[in-house]
This record gives sequence, C-alpha cells and structure tokens, in this order.
Amino acid sequence: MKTRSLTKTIVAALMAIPLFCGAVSAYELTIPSFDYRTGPYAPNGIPFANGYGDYLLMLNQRDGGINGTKLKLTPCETAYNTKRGVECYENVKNEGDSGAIAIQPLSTGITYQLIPKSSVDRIPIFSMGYGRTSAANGKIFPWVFNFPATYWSQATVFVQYIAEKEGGMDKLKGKKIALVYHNSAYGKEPIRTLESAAKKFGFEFMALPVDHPGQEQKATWLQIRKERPDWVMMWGWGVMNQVAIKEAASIRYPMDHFIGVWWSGSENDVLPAGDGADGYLSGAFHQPGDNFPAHDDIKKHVYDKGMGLGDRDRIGEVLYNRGLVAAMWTSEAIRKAMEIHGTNKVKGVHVRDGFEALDVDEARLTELGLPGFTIPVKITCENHEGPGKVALQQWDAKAKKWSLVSSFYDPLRDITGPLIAEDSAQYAKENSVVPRICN
Amino acid sequence: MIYRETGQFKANYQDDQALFPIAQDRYVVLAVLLVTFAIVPLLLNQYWLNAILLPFLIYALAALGLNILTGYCGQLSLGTGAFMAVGAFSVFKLMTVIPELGFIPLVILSGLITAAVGTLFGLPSLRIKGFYLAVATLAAQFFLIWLFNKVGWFFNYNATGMITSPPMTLFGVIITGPSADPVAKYYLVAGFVAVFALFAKNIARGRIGRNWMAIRDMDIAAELIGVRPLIAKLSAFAVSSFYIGMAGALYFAVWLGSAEPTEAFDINQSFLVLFMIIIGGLGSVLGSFLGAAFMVMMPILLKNIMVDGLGTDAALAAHIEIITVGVLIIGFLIVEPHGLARLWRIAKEKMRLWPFPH
Amino acid sequence: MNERNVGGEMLKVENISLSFGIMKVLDDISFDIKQGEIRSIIGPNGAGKSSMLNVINGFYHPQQGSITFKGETRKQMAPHVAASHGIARTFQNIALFKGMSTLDNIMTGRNLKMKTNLFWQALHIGPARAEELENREAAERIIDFLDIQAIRKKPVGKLPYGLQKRVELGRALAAEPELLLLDEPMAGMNSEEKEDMCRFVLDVNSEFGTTIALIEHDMGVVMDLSDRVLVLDYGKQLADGLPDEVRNNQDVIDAYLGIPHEQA
Amino acid sequence: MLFFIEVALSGLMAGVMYSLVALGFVLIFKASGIFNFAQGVMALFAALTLVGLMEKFGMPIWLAIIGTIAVMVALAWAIERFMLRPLVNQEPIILFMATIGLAYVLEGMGDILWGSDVKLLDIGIPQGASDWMLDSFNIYIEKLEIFAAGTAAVMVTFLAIFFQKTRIGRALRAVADDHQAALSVGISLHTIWVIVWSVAGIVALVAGIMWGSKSGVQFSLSLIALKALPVLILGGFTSVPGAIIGGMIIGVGEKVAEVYLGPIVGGAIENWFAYMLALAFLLFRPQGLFGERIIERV
Repeated sequence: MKTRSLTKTIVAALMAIPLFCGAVSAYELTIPSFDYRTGPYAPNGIPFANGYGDYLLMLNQRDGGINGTKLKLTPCETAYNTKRGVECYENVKNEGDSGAIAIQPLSTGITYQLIPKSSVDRIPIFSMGYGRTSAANGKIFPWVFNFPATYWSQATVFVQYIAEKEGGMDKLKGKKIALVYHNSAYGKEPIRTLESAAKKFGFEFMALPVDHPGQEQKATWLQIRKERPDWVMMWGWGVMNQVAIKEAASIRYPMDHFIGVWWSGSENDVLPAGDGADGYLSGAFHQPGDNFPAHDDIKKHVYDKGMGLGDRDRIGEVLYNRGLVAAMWTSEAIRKAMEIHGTNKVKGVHVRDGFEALDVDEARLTELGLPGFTIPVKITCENHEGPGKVALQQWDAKAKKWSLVSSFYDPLRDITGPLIAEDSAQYAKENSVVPRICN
Repeated sequence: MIYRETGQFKANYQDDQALFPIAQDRYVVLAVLLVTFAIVPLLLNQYWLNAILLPFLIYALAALGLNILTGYCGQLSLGTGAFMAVGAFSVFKLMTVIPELGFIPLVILSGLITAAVGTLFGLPSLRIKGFYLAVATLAAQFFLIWLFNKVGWFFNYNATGMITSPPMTLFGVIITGPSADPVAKYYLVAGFVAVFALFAKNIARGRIGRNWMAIRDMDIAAELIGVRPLIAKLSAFAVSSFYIGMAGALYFAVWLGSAEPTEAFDINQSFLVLFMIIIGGLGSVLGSFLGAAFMVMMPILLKNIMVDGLGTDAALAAHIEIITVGVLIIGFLIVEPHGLARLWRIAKEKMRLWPFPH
Repeated sequence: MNERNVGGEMLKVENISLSFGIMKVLDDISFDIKQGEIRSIIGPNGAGKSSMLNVINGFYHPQQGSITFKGETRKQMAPHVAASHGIARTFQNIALFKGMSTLDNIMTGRNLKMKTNLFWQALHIGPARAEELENREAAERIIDFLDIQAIRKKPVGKLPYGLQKRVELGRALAAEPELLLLDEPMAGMNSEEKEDMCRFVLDVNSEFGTTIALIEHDMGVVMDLSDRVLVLDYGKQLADGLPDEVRNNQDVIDAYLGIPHEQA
Repeated sequence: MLFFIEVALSGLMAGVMYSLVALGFVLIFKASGIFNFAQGVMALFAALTLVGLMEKFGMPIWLAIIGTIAVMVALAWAIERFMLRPLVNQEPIILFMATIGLAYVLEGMGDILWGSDVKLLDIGIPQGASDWMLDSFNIYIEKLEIFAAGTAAVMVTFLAIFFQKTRIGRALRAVADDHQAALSVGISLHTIWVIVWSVAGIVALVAGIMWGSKSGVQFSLSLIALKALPVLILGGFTSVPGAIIGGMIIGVGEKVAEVYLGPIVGGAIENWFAYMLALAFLLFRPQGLFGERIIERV
C-alpha cells in the first residue's frame, strides 16, 4: 500500500510541468486538435490534422487570428483511442485563458465520451458529420453539432443516388443492396436507416461486418460474390477500405456500383488498388483539390514560411480538405460568437452560441476564398445537422484524382427524422435530460 | 524515522501474523491512507483526479485481479480486457434494470457475474498450460467482445452498441454520469481499491493463497500434498475475475462514462494490465499498485515533458513515447525481472540493516 | 529398535505392473508395509523405486494390481485422495515451492487440516484467524523439531541443498501423515547432514509413530534404519526381507556388482 | 457445392498467409523457447524498410531486398546483444514481455524512420484474381495468394533442409532440446540466437511482402500477429509443418464458419472462431497438433 506515497511524489513532479509552461501573454483562443498520427488509423488522421491545423495557422499568419485575436492550436495525440482522448480532453479543457473553445474529437468513441461532459464543462463539440447522429437534435444535445450531414442522411442520399441510376425510386423494389461495415459503433450507424429504407422502398438489404483491422476480407467478398448484390455500400475505416476496394476489384465487382461513406473515400483508400479502383464512388460534402484561393493563402502564409504541418504536395487531398473545412466552420462559429457577444475574449460557452447561429452561405464562402467548396450551412436551435446534403465523388485511376459526379442530394428526412427523434429520446431518458424549448 | 525492527519483539504468533509486522510499515500505511483520503482531494485539481488518479486506481484493481491469477497461481491470461468488459456490461445492465439496489452492490454484483464467466473460461487451464493457455484465453477475449458488440440485449438495443453510464447517486452524491464530482468519484474508487487490496492481501497470505502459490511453483508436488488443482485453479480464476470485473465496472461507469466494446476493452487492454503486474512484480499486492502507477503515469509524464515541456511536435513525441515505453519495459526486466515491488523490498532490507552491511 | 511396537499390516501392494508405452517400469510387484515400521526400497538406478512410490500415492496409475491401504483396496487413487488418507512424501529431486518461505511451505503441508472458506479468509477474522494461528503453532512445532527456526522466513529457493531436504521433510510431516514416503532423503548430503537426517527419520518414527517407506542408495544408512528391505531391479522384485537376509542375497549382490542382467 | 470448394480453397490460401507469420514464431520458440510477440511488428518493420529503401533511396527491388535482409540481420544482432543476452535464463514470461517491449520499440522506430502513411508495395507479385480460375471454373482465387502458397512451400523446404542438413541447423535443433548440447556442437549460444532471429527476420520480411502487397504497408500490418496465434497453438509452438498445417486448418475453418455460420449469428465471427477452433484442438492435444509430448515426472 506504500505505493500511494510514492505516487504522490511522482504526481508532484508531474504537476510541476504544466505550471512551468501554461503562461500566455495576450488573450489567445485555445483550439485543441485531437490528432491521431500514430496507430492503425494514422494514415487517415494525419491529413485531416494537417488541414485543420494549417487553416488555423493561416488565419493567424494572414489576419492575426480572428478579429485580431490569435488562435492557439493545441494538438493532442489520441491515437484514435478513447482512453487517451479522456486525458487529452482533461488536459486541454482549461488550457490557456480561453480554455478549449470548441472540440473536434475526430473519433466516434471519444465523441460519445465527451457528449455528456460538454454540457457540464460548457465546451461545444463539433463532430463534423460523425459521432452520435441523434445529436442532430439540438433540443436534447445543445452542446453538440454534427453538421453538415449525418451518417443517416448520407445513407439515404446513397439510396437516392442508386434509385436515380436505376431509374427512379420505384425501381429500387427487388434490388439487393449490401453494406460492408467496420464492426464497431461507427460502422453500425447506417444499419437502421438502411433497414427502414429497405422497408420503405422494398429493396433487399444485407449487412456484412468486417472486424478491425480488416486485412482479411475473403469471407465477406465471397458472400458478395455469391449473393451478387446490385449495389454495395461501405462504412469502412483504415486498412479495411483498401483491402475491400482491392477485393471488390478482384472479384470484378462493378466499381461504379460500390459506394463508400466519406471516411472511405480518400486517396489512401483507392491508390493501393491501382486501376482496379477506377470508378469507385464515395460520399462527400466538399470539393477535393487545392485549386481554391484559401489553399493558395495556406501555401503563401504557412508553407512558404516553413510552418506547414504536412507536405506541400499533399495539400488538397480529400481528408486534408475535410480538416480544412472543419477549421473553417469552427473559425466562423468563433467569429459569430464574437459578433453576438460583442467581445473578442470568447470562451466555449460563447462559441456554442456562435455555432448555433452559424450561417455560412455561398457569398461568405467566396469571401473566405472557398467559392463552391462546400454547401451553405445554416444551424438553428433545434437542428444541429444543418443542411444534411451529401454529394458523391468518383475516383479516376488514370488521373489519380477524385471529382464530384453528382449534385448535392437532400436527405430523406421522413426516414432519418423519426430515427433521430427516437434515439435522442432514449438518450434523454437514460440520462434524465430535459429537452429545452427552441423558439 | 529510521526503519528498524530491533526492539520490536513478537510475544506471540498473533503479532507475527499481523499484516505489517514491522511498526514503521504500519505507520507508513496509515500515513498513505491519510494522504489518500484526506490530503489528495484537497491538493489535486480535476486533471489529476480524472486523467491520472482514477485510471491509476482502477487499473490497480484490475492488476490486483490479474496478479492473483498470474502472479499467485501462475496461470497466464490474456483475457483481462474481455473480463473487464463483462464487468462493464453487467453493471450497465444492472444500472438500467435495477438501479434502486445502489451503486456499490451493483459493482460487487457485476464482479460476481464476471467471476462466473471467468471460472467458465478457466476450465481449459486444467488441461492446458503456459503459453498455450495464454493464447487460449484470447478465445475468451475475442468471443466475449464479439458477443457484447453483436447481441443487442447487452446494450439495450441502441443504434451503435455504445453504452453510456446513467447518473447514479451514493448517499445523495452523484458518482456516475457527467455531472459527478471528480472528488466524489475519487473517494468511491479509492475506497473500493483500499478495501479489496486488503482482502487480496489476506487471501494471499492465507491457506488459499498458499495453495495457489503451491500450484504455481510445483503443481505436481502440490497435488501430492492434497491441493486439488481443480479447486485451486478455478478459485484463482474466480477471484481474479471478480476483481477484474469490478475494475471493469468502475472503469466504465465511473471513469469513462461511455464505452464501446471493440475499442475500450480490446486486447491492448489485456496487455496493458499484464505489463502492470510484470513491471510491478508478480505475486505482490504492492507490485500491482506500483505497476499500475508506472504504466498509467509514465506515458503521460513523457508526453507532458516532450510536448508541453520541450515543445516537441505531437506526432514525433507520440512515436518517441512508444519507443521509450518499450525501452523502459525491456530495461526494467533486465534490471529487476521481479518487478518494482522487489526493488522496494531490497531497499527496505538495506534500510533495515543499515549501517551494517550484513 | 525393538521397543518400537510394529503393528499389523498398513499397506499391501499386490501384483503391481506399470508401463509407459512399451517401457515396463514395474513388473508384478507385491509387498506390504506394517504399522509403525521403517521399510526401505533399494535397487540400482532405473529399478523403478520412485515409480513404486508414485504408484502408492496415486500419481501413477498401474495397469495391473491393487493397493490395500488401511483395509481399503483400490486399483488406483487420485493423489489428493491419498494425501487426505494420510500418505505424505518427499521427492528425489526436491519439489519444494521455491517462491515461498520455509514457514509457508510447511504451512502448505497443513493444507488438509484447514477448512475456512474464502470469505472468512478475505476478512481474516474469526475462524480464519483462529485456524491460521493454531496451524501456525503446529508448523512451529515442526520447525523446532527439525530446528530450522533460523530460516523460518527465508524463501526456500535460496537455501542450501541439505536444508531444502529438511524443509521438504517438514512439509511432509506438517500433514501429520500415517505413512511417510521418503524418496532418497539423504541423496547428495555430506556425512553429518546424513546423520542429522537419520536422526530425524528415527525420531519421526519413534516419537510420532509414523510408518516410513524410504528409498535410499547408501547401504549403510539403509541397513541401520530399516526393519525390512525390498529390492527392485529393472522393475522386478529381486528380494524382500530383513536387512541381513537381503545383504546376503546372491541376486542382490550381483545386481549391485552390476553383473549383466541376462546372465544373472 | 462449387461455392463450398471456393470457400475452402480461399480458406486454405488465407491460412497459408497466416502460416507465413506463424513460421517466424515457431523458429524462435523452437530455438530459444521465447514466445516472440514482436514477430508481427517485425514483418511490418521489414516491409517498411523495403519500401523505404525503394522509394527514398530509389534502390532496385533486388538491392532493396538485400538491404532489408541486412537490416534484419543487424536487428537480430542488436536484439541478441541488448535484450536476450542480459535476460538469459529468465522466466519465459519475462522474455515474452520483453518481446512486447521490443514490439513497441520497432513500431515507433518504423514510424519515425519511414512515416506512418500507407505505402504501396509493388515488387511485381501478380495481383488480383486468377482470371484462368475465374473464367474456366468460376472459382475466385487471388494470384497473390497462390504465389504466397508457393513461397511458403519453398520456404518450408529450405527450412527443412536447413534444420536437417546444415551444421548450424542441427545446432539449432540441439538448442531446442538443451543448451549444453548446443555448446557441444561447438557454436556459442549467442551466435545461434543471432542466426535464429535473423532467419525469423527474413521470414518476417517474406510475410511483410505478401501482406504488404495485399493491403499496402501500414501499421495494421503488425496486427496479423493476432491471426497467427491460433495457428501457432493449433500447430504446436515447436513444429514448422505444424505452422503450415495449422494455418490451413484455421484458414478453412474460419472461412467456412464465417460464410455459412456468420450470416445466422450476425457475422464477423472469424476471429474468435479461429481461437475457439484452436482451443478445441488443444483440449485433446494440450501440446498442439505437432508439439512434443509433455511427460511429467517427480
């Protein structure tokens, strides 16, 4: 039992450290960045973190932060691991004089972990298109924002795209659609939506789980070979994506009938499959490529000064741009918060209001140097999902680039709506949350 | 205070049997308990309670459990993660079904459920030994996790299979859920750990503990002096799983607050706890604590030094951290294969005899 | 030694045959052990002496033959059953619990005398505490008897060979056995250690009235200690009788002089 | 029926892929009684090095392979010198732990040296489905896996020759039995360990190449170790043929289970089924299919 005393000494030593290096002169806005540059998912984590960080650094360099208040980017390595996520959260939440003002957990596990805490610590969670789908219900999750579109919306969009290709919603009847999913909370997300869609439109739905990490998917793809579904959707992550796409190619599955969620649609995922991946589709809510003014600013103000987080030539990759768009919306929310509360010394509690009043339309995007980069987003008190619009992008193996091949579809709210209501209600019940009134 | 036992004569075996025969040890333990329960909560901020002390205590409990099985009874197990999951999901179900029972009974109940499961998966140990057994316990690891991930009943049929611990109170104080006060959580967990560490020590130094060690050191001889391998091994699995189960329950309900089987209880969890007991010291209660402290704090310490202190880039820091952990582990095994606890004991012996070399 | 009262038959071994695969270890062995006597089993290496003991306390299961212990006849019994019926033993190459202290090793020997359940043990109050104490006293009596007080708390792994043998004897005695099987208790000891051990064996036999079956190579020791001697060679029963008879038995002499078997 | 054959076949193939990893475990366990948990990470490390040498230094494939082998040998030497030698005669579990520590070190080093993004590994191993099989029998088999099976066969033959015919090989077998015997062969234990770990390193390289070409070289590659463990206990820690046969049994078993049993119970049962299968075997042969018999004496 003597350990404890020993422990104390260590703890004392530990405690000293943050004291030495927490002091800041001018008021800075602490924006934590939960990275995972190590572990099985690092290949996806790195570009996102780079995009997220680069954009914020660019704001600092170009405009001296937001309305003249500098941003303090505080990276913390989570390795996509919930336990480390806790440590990161506790570490950053009171960092600097603003405290963490908005958190992008970048992991379903960590998001679920933080959702209850957010309301207590009054720090908004911006789980951009991932995390808990029913958090779209702002009445029950005032502190969580998952715009621009949830997994469930995305699933319904894929169904619509399929219908369009098949020639109308009525043509879905009797079709067979398979879902290959990462056997985890994240991967299970779309199942209910697709099930109720299957009921509604009369297509046959089969779900095939793949265990982490998913290097060996023979069994899964043999089943697909046997069942011959007309379309295959994939909710994959990490090495699972690459293997799945290769397998699909090997069994000569038509790539233009294979649709991945937007976490299954980066360069990393398709390159290993080479030409086989040509025509593979995936969800998207922003443009790929680095041909936007904002990218030029990043190169000019960040990379030319040698402050870039990644390689210059990987700017504009899909996941890089996703990080960038996340940073953009976050900074806009901060701007909004300053506007609403008439101060630059904002904290998490203010930024939440900023998120809730967020309104980034095409005009604003153009001002930000991102014309047509993504869809206009308007958040309201009850709807934290925003537009819920999703488009599809397709991989061109020759040119080695992604490009949007569809318009932005609206989700089928008559399917997602009830599910969201139900799930958020259950959460409210289990955790005795009283829905707030939105006016 | 010099560490001496001279002048402390044992009039009868009673005193000699005492937990800490040497007076100074008793003082130290009392001091530690005092610090733990009276001073720490005042002294430390949320970060230290939530991010370091809670996990440290909870892992210490898990390590105690594994140490009973591996350290005392010599049965190598890699199923710790899964058994923690059993505890976590049991307590989740119980909290949602019969919360009126109160939190502490629920945790103990989940421990008992885990004990049952653990005993079941302990059965192969009667036939399989060493690494074969270790790998066999992985069957438990993968199967149980799969079960909790697939069967809706375990997570009340929610959309994702993610379980979230509902708020519960103890003596009117909230101890689970987001609004629970870290200090309250800390007291709860520290209380659990202190009590069950005492129990573990008692069992270990009694008949049952001796039988476990007999099986560990020479199972044949043990059998020939009337120790029944069946009972000894299975009881070790049961008690061990009981501890691990409670640790899992606290880990989920008090510390994490929400968990997903495939990630929070994966095989790395099993290895982490195994590390703790090896680094800390096999067959030592103290070692379980030292090991847990080491494995929980060292990475954080490294990270803080490198990132906050030296301003190393987070990714590089993370890589260096992994390497350092690895090197330290190997280094420790080379320096003292019997773990931190042994180092401590040696230090004590030295103090005891000081200044005389022998 | 005649003042010792050697009673009736305690153990009877009849036509025991044991083989591993093709290798025949024991071939139709029959003998008995009387209450309170010191019975020796001798023979060259590989004669099957240890195997015989293993059969007696149930570690090996013979293909043929039966064992009668205290009137009960069985073909075989589980080791822990044998132990609970009062058969204890020591081992040719020491089988102590290396990780444990001398005291704990001997306390483990008391295992069968202790009953309290896990719950009481965890609390370490009431029955558990009382039981622990009374057995501790029993253990201490043995420690005094073998006078190893000095190494009470020492881990046995580090003790010198002779002492380890002594502790192992202590562990066997702790069970208060009726039949004590000693497998080469004096192997690898110097003469004075041997003397000590001899004394202990005799004392155990006379003071506690424990019946003893021992395997030993040192003929001198055997002839001094034993009431009767059984001789095994290549798993066969070569001779059985009083020390002097055995000493003058031609086959035994041949066997020991190592005259090739087939000629003998 | 045809489909069943297809499933079984791809099971066999997958099994061989596991065997490639299991082989490394067996070699080291056979010669030094160490359960080398780092085997998976060694495969990753080897593959990373290979790719790194090809990309960063633009080496031709053959040179890069030689370079990687050199690295693996150097690694083996370092491991022996700085890890095994100080830990000689320690409890198996201690050595096991040490190898996990080693795994961490290699993982970190790999990341720092070569970065942690996905790398393509193309050394001209045929990829994709075998069209001939697909067209003429409508059976789907990966060319890569056929190639892997061939490689495995070659490797096992080599190892067999190595163990039976060469002096070092015999020495290795001797060490497995007891260390004194090894010394009598006239080779120091240290040398033997360096050799064993080098061989295991090369085996790891082969495994790394196969899995790397299959799924790209990245961290997850190290996790195939977990796929190799059931193979290991089923085949026996000390048997080279065991690793191959075990691999095939596990491969077929898990695939058939996943395809036919999976849909009924909700899928993704491969992993635990493999372990359960191995466990079931163990209950009948506690030392694995081909492991040496354990005889207890007192």
